[in-house]
Amino acid sequence: MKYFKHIYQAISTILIGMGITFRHLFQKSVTIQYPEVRLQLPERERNRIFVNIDDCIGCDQCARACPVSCITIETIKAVPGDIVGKTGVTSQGKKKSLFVSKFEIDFGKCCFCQLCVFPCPTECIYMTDVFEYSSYSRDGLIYQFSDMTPEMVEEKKKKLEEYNIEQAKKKEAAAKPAGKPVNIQPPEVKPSEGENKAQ
Amino acid sequence: MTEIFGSDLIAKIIIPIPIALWIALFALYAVLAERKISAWIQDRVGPNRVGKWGLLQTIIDAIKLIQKEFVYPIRADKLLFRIAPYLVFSATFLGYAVIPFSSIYIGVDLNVGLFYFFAVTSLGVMALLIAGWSSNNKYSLYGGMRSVAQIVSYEIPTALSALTVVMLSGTLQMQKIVMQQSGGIQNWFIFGGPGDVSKYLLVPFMLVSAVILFISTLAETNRTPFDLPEADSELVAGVHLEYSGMMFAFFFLAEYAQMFAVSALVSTLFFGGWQSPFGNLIPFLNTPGMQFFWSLIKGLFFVFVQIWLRWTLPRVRVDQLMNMCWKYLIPISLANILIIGVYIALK
Amino acid sequence: MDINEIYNKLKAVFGDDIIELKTDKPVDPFIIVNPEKINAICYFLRDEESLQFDSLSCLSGVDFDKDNLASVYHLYSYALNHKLVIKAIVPKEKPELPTVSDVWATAEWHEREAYDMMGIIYTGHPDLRRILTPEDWEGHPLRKDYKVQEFYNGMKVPY
Amino acid sequence: MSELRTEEMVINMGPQHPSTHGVLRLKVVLNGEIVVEVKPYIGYLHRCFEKHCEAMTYPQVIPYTDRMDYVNAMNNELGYAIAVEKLLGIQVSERVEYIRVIMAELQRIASHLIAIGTYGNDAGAFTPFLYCFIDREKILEIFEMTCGARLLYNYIWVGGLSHDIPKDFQKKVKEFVKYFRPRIDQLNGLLSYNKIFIERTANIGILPADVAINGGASGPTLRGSGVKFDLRKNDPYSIYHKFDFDIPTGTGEVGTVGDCWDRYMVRVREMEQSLRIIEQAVDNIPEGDVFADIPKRVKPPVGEVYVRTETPKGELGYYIISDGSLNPYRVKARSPSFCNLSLINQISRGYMIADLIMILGSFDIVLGEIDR
Repeated sequence: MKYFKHIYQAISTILIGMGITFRHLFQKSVTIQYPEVRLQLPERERNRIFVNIDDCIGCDQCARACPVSCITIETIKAVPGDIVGKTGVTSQGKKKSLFVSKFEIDFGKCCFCQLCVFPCPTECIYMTDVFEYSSYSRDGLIYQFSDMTPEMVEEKKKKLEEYNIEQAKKKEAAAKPAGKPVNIQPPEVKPSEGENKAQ
Repeated sequence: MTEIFGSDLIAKIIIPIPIALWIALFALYAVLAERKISAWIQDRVGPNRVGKWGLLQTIIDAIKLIQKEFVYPIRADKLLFRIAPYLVFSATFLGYAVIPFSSIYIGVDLNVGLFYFFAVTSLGVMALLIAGWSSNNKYSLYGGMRSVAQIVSYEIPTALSALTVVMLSGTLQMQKIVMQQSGGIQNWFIFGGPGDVSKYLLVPFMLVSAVILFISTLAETNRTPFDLPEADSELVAGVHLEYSGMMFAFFFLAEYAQMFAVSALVSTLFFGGWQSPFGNLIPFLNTPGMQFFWSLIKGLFFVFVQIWLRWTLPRVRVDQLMNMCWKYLIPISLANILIIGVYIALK
Repeated sequence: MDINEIYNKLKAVFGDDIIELKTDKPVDPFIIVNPEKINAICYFLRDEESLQFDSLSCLSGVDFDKDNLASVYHLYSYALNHKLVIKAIVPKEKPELPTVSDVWATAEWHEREAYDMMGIIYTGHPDLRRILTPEDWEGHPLRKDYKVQEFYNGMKVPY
Repeated sequence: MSELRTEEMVINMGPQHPSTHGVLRLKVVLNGEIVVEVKPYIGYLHRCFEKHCEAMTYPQVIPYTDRMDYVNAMNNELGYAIAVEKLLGIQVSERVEYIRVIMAELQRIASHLIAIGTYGNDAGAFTPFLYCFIDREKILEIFEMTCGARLLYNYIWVGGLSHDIPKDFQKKVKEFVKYFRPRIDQLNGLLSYNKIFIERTANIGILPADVAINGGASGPTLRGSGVKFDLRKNDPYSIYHKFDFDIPTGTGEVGTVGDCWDRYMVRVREMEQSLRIIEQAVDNIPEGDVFADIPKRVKPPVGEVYVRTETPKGELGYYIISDGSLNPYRVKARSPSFCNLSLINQISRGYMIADLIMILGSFDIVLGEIDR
């Protein structure tokens, strides 16, 4: 009896399966013809990072938050009187006192965790919905966001050096009578509010 | 045929050409059909980039395969490795000789046609074993060994279930078997063949017979759920593992060619071959030209069922495959033969 | 069962081999035991009717301090639904202690991992090989004083 | 005539093999088609998770936990977050807990869908695999909408969440629940109760309950052996005690208790239970701020904690030792797949090579988690 039960089970379950697949023959496909048809990506999409360098104050918080160290930032202090960027302030009116001579993100390393976005005090680093940026070489994935040319970097470095020497001389001169050091004002960075920030 | 071409020799040369063309065309589009049907079953679109609806896809694939270099595994038996794919294909191609496509078109109408078909198609097993062994790969060897066990075992239920038809028709000649089923759908052997009303008693048994024949030919073509020689989740690709380029394409071609061959066999034996289902009610449908249409459409239907099954079912295990053959298919088909024998004796 | 009861019970049976019960740390109190007796203690913990620690949740190697390594056993009893943490501390010069893989089969791979990562040698282990790093790797990576080898099979390691 | 000399054949299955679910290498000793011994070699995907953690701050570890069991990132994060919160002594708000539970359960379904789909694929049925992926896609869409990522979320943070849920989140989740119920029935018809599938999995790879417990099996592998144990019920974390759900166990419905089919079926039934939890949770998300409890600096006191959570694969434990600095002193992840895989040699002896694939598949291992 078990013998015939097996046969019955085999045939019936196979027919059930065939019925299910037959129904699917006429169902609309779920495939999206990708290059032609594109999905509407949600606004929170986390893909390639973009840095709005005009707003960047060079505080290095994003680089420190990055778990894979894919962000490299180098800065040069601005000498008093020098204007950083076009206006010298961010779009929120924060004063910029550092030239960002290098702001590189290596997307070959980036893990798209968004940890760099939250601590940014000026919200200048954010994730976009651009996901098509493959490259033939790994160097092609290193993005330079700084808008300074090497000449400008050289110039600013020189300026700073000269200023430093000048300051040192002044300090030396001043130290003799008063002993009061003259500090270069460190960049004003407010403590991070980013961690609490939602999009 | 000799009358048409004037010479026996020329006829013998010319007759296989349409079959070869048909195989090539069929294999190209069966691959596409397989991919399309599987895509539809799985709610996908399938190939649609090369040509309209992807119609040129397999042609492009074939061109790619032709261009590829032959890669021989180190320490493979080069000669055997090389000839195996062609042997597989020729075994299948030889089977086509006795498949009646129309009342006027059959390769050779042998008086032992059915027997010849079984004999020749099972030659393919040798080639699979050669392929598996000569690849010098453990997975391939397993695949080869499995395919031998499988195909040799499944020869028996194939032959036994075909025997029911032979008993009723009294001939092994393919063309004659088809001729006997003339006169409409009720005379097909699935409905007991020609005869008086008592033949309808046979319908359930002939149905069982047809199903067994279908299952066991499915196993002989090594398709899911019986694709153990190439079981891709265990043996990676089994016998095909080391093959690339055109040699792989020949295995592929042979598989698809055999799919149609066995489908044509099932339709010839049980579903009237090239006979129109309407008999002589509509004479136009029974002209030699339309007979091609019927034989192809019936064959293609069973090819579709094979594809459909493949994308529905999981694969059986090797011992279950044997169990199924020896414990289920063979006893049932033997019982079937007995019943039909009793019926014939009583009549 | 409360950790104190377990501690007293163990103390009664094994005496000085049960070294210390620590509950002052935030969360998870643990018992420090003599590493040489770990196998016997584990057998007792598993087979004692009132304890029945039938499973080893986790076995971790820890770089305990400058001179010591620790093997930490997180036990759980499916039967009685209670937990226990025991630690066995071994010196770095001779980081050897008996295996518990005969008590809980799962310990076999965990001990291999601890050996691989920390260099703790479990005597009596049936198959103490490296498990995650290649077999010819040098050093035990999770030790705090681990230095990455310069070359591995001709490949430069710190890329 | 002298006796025929036979010898056992050694097959290296993997690291590149379609059915080892990643870069696992099995050295299989075979006698014909019969498995004599299986020796797993792991470590091909070792990415030094534990060593990395020692150089990271606590929040920075979370993206790394995502990459352990990469099809189940939410549950990995959840376990880690709970562990660090326990070290810090933070109690997160109700709203956060509810969202976490919904996310974890959705992820459980997604992970089980992969397990089931690939299991069908191992058996040779490719179609269920793609059906499962169609369903999984819907879950990933919800995740993408919520946190912007599809696979590795970095969503559950220590003390809170990275984003609040979007406006139509609840609607989408309810739609999914409604859509998914019939799909389970379809899956059962197509695969679970298919005779060939049952033949392939029933009475194969039987794992008795005592061996499972002693061998450290957990999750569906343990429950498949008939042990009614689920950390969500038996050792509740987060707010699982508030929800009403059953623990499906293997019953030996078509074979023996603890066979591959039972392990498979536990997963299918668990998906239904997850749907139940989601249904209960999604309407009751309280109002609140999901960022309120996020500490500015995660600097736990000296101490250690072992927290285990029930991931789709089983018991995921984090053993975290803090030395009072910003970086953890030691993070050990007790991964369920690691322990489950160590049982394979014990239970696959004497079966055929095709069964070995089915046994391996029924454990639902993810190599990212085994090798870490």
